[in-house]
Amino acid sequence: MVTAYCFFHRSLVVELGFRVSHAALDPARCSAELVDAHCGGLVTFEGWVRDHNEGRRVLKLEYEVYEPLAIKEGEQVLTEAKRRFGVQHVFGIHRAGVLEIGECAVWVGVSSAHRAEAFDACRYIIDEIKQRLPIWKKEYYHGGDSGWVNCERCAHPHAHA
Amino acid sequence: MVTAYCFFHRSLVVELGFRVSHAALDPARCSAELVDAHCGGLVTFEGWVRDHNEGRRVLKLEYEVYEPLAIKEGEQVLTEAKRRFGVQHVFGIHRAGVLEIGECAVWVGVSSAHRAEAFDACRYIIDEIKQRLPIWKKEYYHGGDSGWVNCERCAHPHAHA
Amino acid sequence: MKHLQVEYFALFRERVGQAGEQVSSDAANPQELFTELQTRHAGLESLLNMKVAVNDELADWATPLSDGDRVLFFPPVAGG
Amino acid sequence: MKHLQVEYFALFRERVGQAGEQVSSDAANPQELFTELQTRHAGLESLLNMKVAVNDELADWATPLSDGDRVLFFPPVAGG
Repeated sequence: MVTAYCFFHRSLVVELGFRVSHAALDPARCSAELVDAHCGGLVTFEGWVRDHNEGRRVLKLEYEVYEPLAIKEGEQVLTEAKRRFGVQHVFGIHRAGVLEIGECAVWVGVSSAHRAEAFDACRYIIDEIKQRLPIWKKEYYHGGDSGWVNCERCAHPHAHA
Repeated sequence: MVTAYCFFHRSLVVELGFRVSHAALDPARCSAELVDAHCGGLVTFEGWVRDHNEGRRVLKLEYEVYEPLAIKEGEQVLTEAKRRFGVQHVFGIHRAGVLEIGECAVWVGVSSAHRAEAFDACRYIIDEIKQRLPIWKKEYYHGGDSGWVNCERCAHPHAHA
Repeated sequence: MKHLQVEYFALFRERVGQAGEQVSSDAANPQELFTELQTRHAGLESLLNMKVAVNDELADWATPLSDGDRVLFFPPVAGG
Repeated sequence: MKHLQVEYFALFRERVGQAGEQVSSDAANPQELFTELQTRHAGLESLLNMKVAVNDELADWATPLSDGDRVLFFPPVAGG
């Protein structure tokens, strides 16, 4: 289980790659670690816990993360982004556990010589994280009930293959 | 002349809009001001002073800003981005004066309910800032000479209209 | 008869009422295993976009299972 | 004869050797004014993508000038 995050030396960014954190994220600290005098810019994405989703008032969220595979797949996504867009440095970190409204659930940053590829790479990483990593989100609603996002209305009557 | 930056109350973000700063930028502080419980995410771009440009080693930079028009045009760009992409909050700030390698020259942030439009709006804003605002960049090179970016090799033999 | 370690995540864990169990089964692959487990756990619905991992690798539902395999059932993900 | 306040920025300011000057001119528009100023300041080259503002509004090179106007000559910008 990885509880620290972002506490790494610059030259290790690539090796450390994707992380899961059980403590609040510190975006400034994450950004600072992507600094490089050869880079002209940094694009970051922060995902925040919204107070609503699909018309329902959300009070808090719980992220369940299967860490061994989330980290492995997260690393894979970062490696793909570096190779595909030719960017300098990439980093991503995802929260696990209970989060309040407004908290940062995921942080992705990309620094590179030019900005176009940093935008493309950052977008690629967050899109893939959302689709591929074994992470599940339970929303707690005003009124007392709760639900797993993407799961409650997708019962599949036929084979799942 | 505007020397403070980012010191504004949340509800004033739209009114204050684009800024020019003569002091170092604080990205964390800028980000924090775009926080909104209705927003699901934040995309930011930071432009950094690189140690090279077009094959030359750069030692430092000087930004000259004509503030009355830079602020007016910057506001216009932010307003266009909000309207065009339907995002919640937008903010941009540009440095003036002498900057060392690695310093943040420009910061743009966009928060919105969904991430796709935040990426598009952030990219639009930085692209337009670079093309439209009356800001000039002088690079000081290793070897002692210097040059105004985009100006030194663009003498135009004919009419300028 | 294979001895398998089965693990359930998120919605699946809640529906089954446990995070994992030891299972003895003749199921040839995860697809057959899941169908077999559904007869045992009424709440274990098939969900669109569910996934399976075998020994910490994402796997095809038709991957052959071996004795001692660890089979992880993932409901649809929602990171970010 | 119009009395105009002319201002030079960045490379233009350096080439002319001053940030601004009072000019009396019959130039009908910024284009004519710039050409006239070039005869006075050898370093004042026409640059691709240069711009002009009149009274703090970006303007067309053919905008008619009036007595008392403030005319700002901008070399190609490079923000960001």
